[in-house]
Amino acid sequence: MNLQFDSEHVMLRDSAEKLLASRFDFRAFQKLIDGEPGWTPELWTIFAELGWLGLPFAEEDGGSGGGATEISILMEAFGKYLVVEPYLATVVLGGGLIAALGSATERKALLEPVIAGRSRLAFAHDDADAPTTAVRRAGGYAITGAKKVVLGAPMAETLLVSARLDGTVGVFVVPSDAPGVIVRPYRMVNGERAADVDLTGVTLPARALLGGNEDAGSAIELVIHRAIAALSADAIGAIATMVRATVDYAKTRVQFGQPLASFQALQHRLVAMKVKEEEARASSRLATLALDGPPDRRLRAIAGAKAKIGRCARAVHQEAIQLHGAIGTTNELSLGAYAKRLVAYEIKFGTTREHLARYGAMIARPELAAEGLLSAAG
Amino acid sequence: MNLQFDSEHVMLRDSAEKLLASRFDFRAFQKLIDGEPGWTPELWTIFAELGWLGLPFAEEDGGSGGGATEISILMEAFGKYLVVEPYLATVVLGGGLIAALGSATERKALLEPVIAGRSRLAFAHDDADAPTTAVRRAGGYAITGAKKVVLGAPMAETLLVSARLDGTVGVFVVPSDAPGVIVRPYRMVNGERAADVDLTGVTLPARALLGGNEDAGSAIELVIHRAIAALSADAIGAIATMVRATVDYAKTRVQFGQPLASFQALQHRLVAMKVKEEEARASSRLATLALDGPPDRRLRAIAGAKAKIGRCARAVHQEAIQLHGAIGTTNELSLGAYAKRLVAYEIKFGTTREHLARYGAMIARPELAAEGLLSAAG
Amino acid sequence: MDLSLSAEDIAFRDEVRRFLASNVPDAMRRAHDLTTSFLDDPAISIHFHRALDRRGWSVPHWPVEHGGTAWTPVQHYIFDVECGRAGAPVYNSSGSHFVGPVIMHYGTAEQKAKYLPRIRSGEDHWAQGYSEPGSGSDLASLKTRADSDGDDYIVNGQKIWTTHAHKSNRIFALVRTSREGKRQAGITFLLMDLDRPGITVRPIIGNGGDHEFNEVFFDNVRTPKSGRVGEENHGWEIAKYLLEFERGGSVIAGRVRAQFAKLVRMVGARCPGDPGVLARMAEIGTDLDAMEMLGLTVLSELQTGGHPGPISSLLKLRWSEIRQSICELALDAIGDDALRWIGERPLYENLQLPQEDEETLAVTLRYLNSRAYTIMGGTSEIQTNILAKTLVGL
Amino acid sequence: MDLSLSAEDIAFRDEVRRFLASNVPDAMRRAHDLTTSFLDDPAISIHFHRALDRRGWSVPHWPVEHGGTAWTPVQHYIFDVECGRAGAPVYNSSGSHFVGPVIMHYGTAEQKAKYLPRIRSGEDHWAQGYSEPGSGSDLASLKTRADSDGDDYIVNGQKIWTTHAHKSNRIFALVRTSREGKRQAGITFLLMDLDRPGITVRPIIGNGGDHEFNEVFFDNVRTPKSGRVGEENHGWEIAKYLLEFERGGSVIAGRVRAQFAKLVRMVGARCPGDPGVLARMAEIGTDLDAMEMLGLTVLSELQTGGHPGPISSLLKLRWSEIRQSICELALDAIGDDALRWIGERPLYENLQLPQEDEETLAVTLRYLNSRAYTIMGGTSEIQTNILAKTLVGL
Repeated sequence: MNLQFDSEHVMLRDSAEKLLASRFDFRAFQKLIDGEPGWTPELWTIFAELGWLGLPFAEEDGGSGGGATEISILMEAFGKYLVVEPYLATVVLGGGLIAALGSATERKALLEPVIAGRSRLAFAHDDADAPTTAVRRAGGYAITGAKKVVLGAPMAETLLVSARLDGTVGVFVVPSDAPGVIVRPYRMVNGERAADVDLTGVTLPARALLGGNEDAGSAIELVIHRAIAALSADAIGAIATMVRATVDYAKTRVQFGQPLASFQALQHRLVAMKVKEEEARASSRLATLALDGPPDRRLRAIAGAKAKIGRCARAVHQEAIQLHGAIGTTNELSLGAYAKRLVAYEIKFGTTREHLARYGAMIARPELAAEGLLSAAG
Repeated sequence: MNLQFDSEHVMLRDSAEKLLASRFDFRAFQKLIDGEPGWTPELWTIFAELGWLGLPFAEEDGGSGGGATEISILMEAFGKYLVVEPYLATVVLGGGLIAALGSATERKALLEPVIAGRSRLAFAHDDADAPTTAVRRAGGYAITGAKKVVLGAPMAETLLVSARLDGTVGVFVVPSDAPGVIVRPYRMVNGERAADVDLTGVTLPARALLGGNEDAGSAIELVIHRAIAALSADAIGAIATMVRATVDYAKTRVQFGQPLASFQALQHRLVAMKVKEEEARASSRLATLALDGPPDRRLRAIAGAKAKIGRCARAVHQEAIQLHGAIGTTNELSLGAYAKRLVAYEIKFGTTREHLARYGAMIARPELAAEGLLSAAG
Repeated sequence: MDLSLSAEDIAFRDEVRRFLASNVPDAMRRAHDLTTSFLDDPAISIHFHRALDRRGWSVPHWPVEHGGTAWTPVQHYIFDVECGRAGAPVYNSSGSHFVGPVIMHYGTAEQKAKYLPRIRSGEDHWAQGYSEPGSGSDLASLKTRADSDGDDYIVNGQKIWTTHAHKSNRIFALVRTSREGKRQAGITFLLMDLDRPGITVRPIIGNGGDHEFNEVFFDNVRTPKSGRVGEENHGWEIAKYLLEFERGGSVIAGRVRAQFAKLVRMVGARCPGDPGVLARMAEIGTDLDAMEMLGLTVLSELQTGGHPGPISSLLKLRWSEIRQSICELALDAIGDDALRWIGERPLYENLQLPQEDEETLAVTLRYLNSRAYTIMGGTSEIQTNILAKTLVGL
Repeated sequence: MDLSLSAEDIAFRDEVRRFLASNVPDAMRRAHDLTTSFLDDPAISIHFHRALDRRGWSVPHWPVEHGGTAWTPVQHYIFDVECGRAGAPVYNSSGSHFVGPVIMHYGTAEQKAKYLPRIRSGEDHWAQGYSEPGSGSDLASLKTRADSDGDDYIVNGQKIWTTHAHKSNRIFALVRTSREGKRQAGITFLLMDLDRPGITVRPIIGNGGDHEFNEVFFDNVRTPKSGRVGEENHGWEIAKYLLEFERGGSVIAGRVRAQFAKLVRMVGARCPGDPGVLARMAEIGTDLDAMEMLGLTVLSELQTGGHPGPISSLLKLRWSEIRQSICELALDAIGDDALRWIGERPLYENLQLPQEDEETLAVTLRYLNSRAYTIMGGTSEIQTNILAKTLVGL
């Protein structure tokens, strides 16, 4: 058992802090998300130069073999500095699927441009209604369906589309400009971009099925769990920033001749916020470290973290606004942008309530409820 | 619309206050509930002399024709002074059933000794498991079943037993010492006495069926609603007492050189308690006044009040103890007795959660959700 | 005691319903339903205001001689419930509820003659110039100064959180006319036209994208002393008089109930089987019932000439929380549709979708806007401090 | 980073499990399960304490020379988890965790020789004489006085909330030996035998019917100065040193998890289909996971010689709340069975029912007892005040 950063973790955290802090400008952020394309290609190039786009990939695939902890360090910084570039969509989801399912050749071919920052990926998974299906054709497949909330799709050259094959599910590599693909982009509450994607009889060659794998269900689940853990770290960055901003505001804002921070009723509420930050951070750490553990512990940790952090995020963003008073309800401060980022966190990849129900179903098994967090299996 | 006490209400409240305040002694209360019989027959006689035991009954039945508001005034005083005598069981439930279902003769015969204080009633309604059934026999019935949580049964000479007759339900008048009746008394968390009642082939004459009424279902529901409204007023008495006690304690208890009441964090929590008292009181009033309204509004008001007051009761008793500190967790003060009274309130006649679900089912109908509290029907 | 409406009350209710049926057209109702800010757009509400004025109902709580009705408290309650049920627009009450009563109580004959009719008719839109960047909850610390210059004041300073200043033609403000003695002692209550040279209005955009609030800058603004209400340096008393109205607000049970009924419909359509949402919805319903009952208790006292007392702070505190909880649960009810952001305003002009989809798109924006309910008009913390004294007696 | 147990850890865990399997008989486990107060009855726990002593595990956190183990923080954690899982009794830690470390740190050679072995063996039971009727959270205001008389002190005054004083033979107390200077400056840390003439113990019965606490009256009690720890009037420093232990407490994740697992079984048996209870149970589970993770983070720092810092107050604050929430949800899970009251104590002697029925009868009593968790050992309000300074930096 070891829960402390090593020197490389610290280096990564510091370099991310250094880059993003120096570039952070809330007015520029507002312009960015209010306009098009809604992200900064130049920043993406810097991500590539720093090796962040290859962070989790194996060295033989051109990556640096980083793990979930390294990803969580970057994501927390992204949450802290309101990064809206499609890192989660491209590296964690898209790249994660390719790394998990792709053949050596596919990994080489598909990851190289991603790592170099030349192309972006998006994972089209959630069906708007009826399941998306892939029908076998002479020499390939035809895919039909409607996907919703495809993160990063507007800026992705390549879509990874999950589709039913008979009983199982496969992941298909689909150019976003392929005939029959319609990408309907929109802006999300936190400023990020997503899209609904319609696929109508999209014809694909046989090699479009990633890894030729017709049963990618468990790989998809694991990648989504990795995305939830990563996104949770992002939420921690936002939560911690809101707590710090509120504490600083309370120390400087003077009413009735004293700083707000001198009023005991507010002190106790600031403590409650900070406690939630600490608990949320611990849950996020748990989720990150459970990714490489046994599946049932992993599901318990992921669902539990999403539920717990979602609850903390709700309470923290509401209290932060309330304790700031009127100014906290406006775009004058960045506070609201963090609140909206946390609102989006609560909804992505299943709401707080949905994950709470999943977690509840797990721990309804007393033997699992009785299990501590440390386990034999690494 | 009129929501103010008239002079008779005020007189009733004052006389109840006068009697009960003068007799209240917490040490004596503890002895009373720790010993047998667990109630004070002498006090019961005084209730009779004051006319309280006949309060809700028609004048031709020897009562004084009081309504739900009068009952709620008495019950609030009972909650305030920890009265454990079986008023609810005898007058509201038992007497209420007789008044609603009984023939003129039965009302005369059964209510007279109740109003005079000579005998007590209990309503055996909740089935422990399988429904209690009444089988027709030559010249009468045989009743078999197991009833649970029969309030006031240990001190009741007469049981009113609900039992299935084919598809419908009837209420039977059963002497508690009738052959085949076993009363298993126990003490409840709030000090009151209840019993489980087993009925094994209890043979009854035909006239034992109250009012000869074979379809008493709606009468039973109304009487239970009256009991819930009355019990809610009792809860208000306990809630208000806990709030007052906590405010007084905070004003007098000195720590760090100042009274607790001077700490803003505690002030805000005291306000939250007082606000809950006000809301609970309003819900109780609503439930009381809805008893004579249309059935769906009545159900909504009763279920809503039980849910709302239950939630307030939980929060208030917990905060009252917490703000008192260690002394609040002990029998040294009466505070704990009120907490236990409120715990019992939350459970009797359906838990807070059960009533919340009932209320939810009602207001899930948008037309009902949209309806204000004032209505044409009286 | 009873909760029943008299025959006269019922007749009145039906009269109100008939009026609303013919004066709240579908387009107006849709605009109201798609408004995510606290107040409706005057471009919409003015038509309703004028209809009310024609009917003599635009300032029902005013004395009859000023164009008010002689309604009983219960009639006011019925009117409010029916307006909510009909989805009638909510218009800025700074004129009818705040400065109007102040002018009636403290104003000169000239001021009454000049301003009251234009409030009643909806011709004037008033903004409230109270808060300043450094003076929020601690209002008495305000710094905007008005220096005497003959028959005029020269006003310099800055106000903030002035609701709809960008859609108003007049403003009533608290200004400092003296720096001597207690902070409260040097404050004057002043009426001004917003088109005066030297006045600049800067928008403040809310987290939900709504433009409700503004900063108003005063740079050597010359305004006649005839706009002063009451004596110089006696404005604080007037401010407190006005705050009573702001805190108590009108009986808003009807509005909240209408909002709640919309939530019930939305939940029924979007997640009818979600036990968590249903349980929370029921809790909110019981809160609403309790608060409506408390409001009716106040009404009953008013009917017999009683005084609401500290309850008004309690009503502000809890009604704002209940409205927030309704907006919050709606957010929880619509799943990942809540992720979508619509930047353009007003929604009623920028959307053309089926009604249910339109209302879904408004949910997140309204949730974000609703966080201001417990802050504007006296924060919950201030209400709680007041209640500690008045209700709990600490 | 990882959450995995090493091979040595696993071997140790299995060793602990074997020990517990043979030293926690069913009757002992049942007594523990039916104990509604915080601590088990010494009549039960003493047998477990002696078994631990025989094994050399009764004071595992002590230095080896005093009979402690050289366990790693993770081994302590494992031991705690396994004790919880096995339903081992919880015994009064006033000796092993409070006065023991104090004597080791501040005591004389004689005091160490006299007291430490008897704590280790379970021969001595210690009570804590800190709080007084007028001095709860504000400890420094204590009034119980010890006046010098040759080689003795004469002690007069009153202590309150002395856990298990009625089952202890010794008491460590803070007494006032001077009324000069700062309140803190006149306090002395004193060890006494409870069988001294002039000492009276009066029981205080909790709302749940448990007898955990007592008042202890000192009426001209003569006790030797040899019982004084540290210098006269220097007791406050010792008290603060000790409070660190009280607040941090031992790692109790294992105990709470065992309690939670019992709740899960009870809910599964009593209301498996109740969505409200299931959702709340899940929330508590996620709280528990987060706190266990926080505790492990502290362990990880301790392993590398770090210091937990302000987290100890956070742990006390949240663990006590989580334990309460478990007791509270159990109350909600059993419906009207929660109405039944059992006056007789101890339950394990007065009940003879099927296991499930016995545990049901304990629920309401335990709920009532649990309200003290956030008060005893430093109220949540005091922890929050501390956290405002240490964690938030206000």
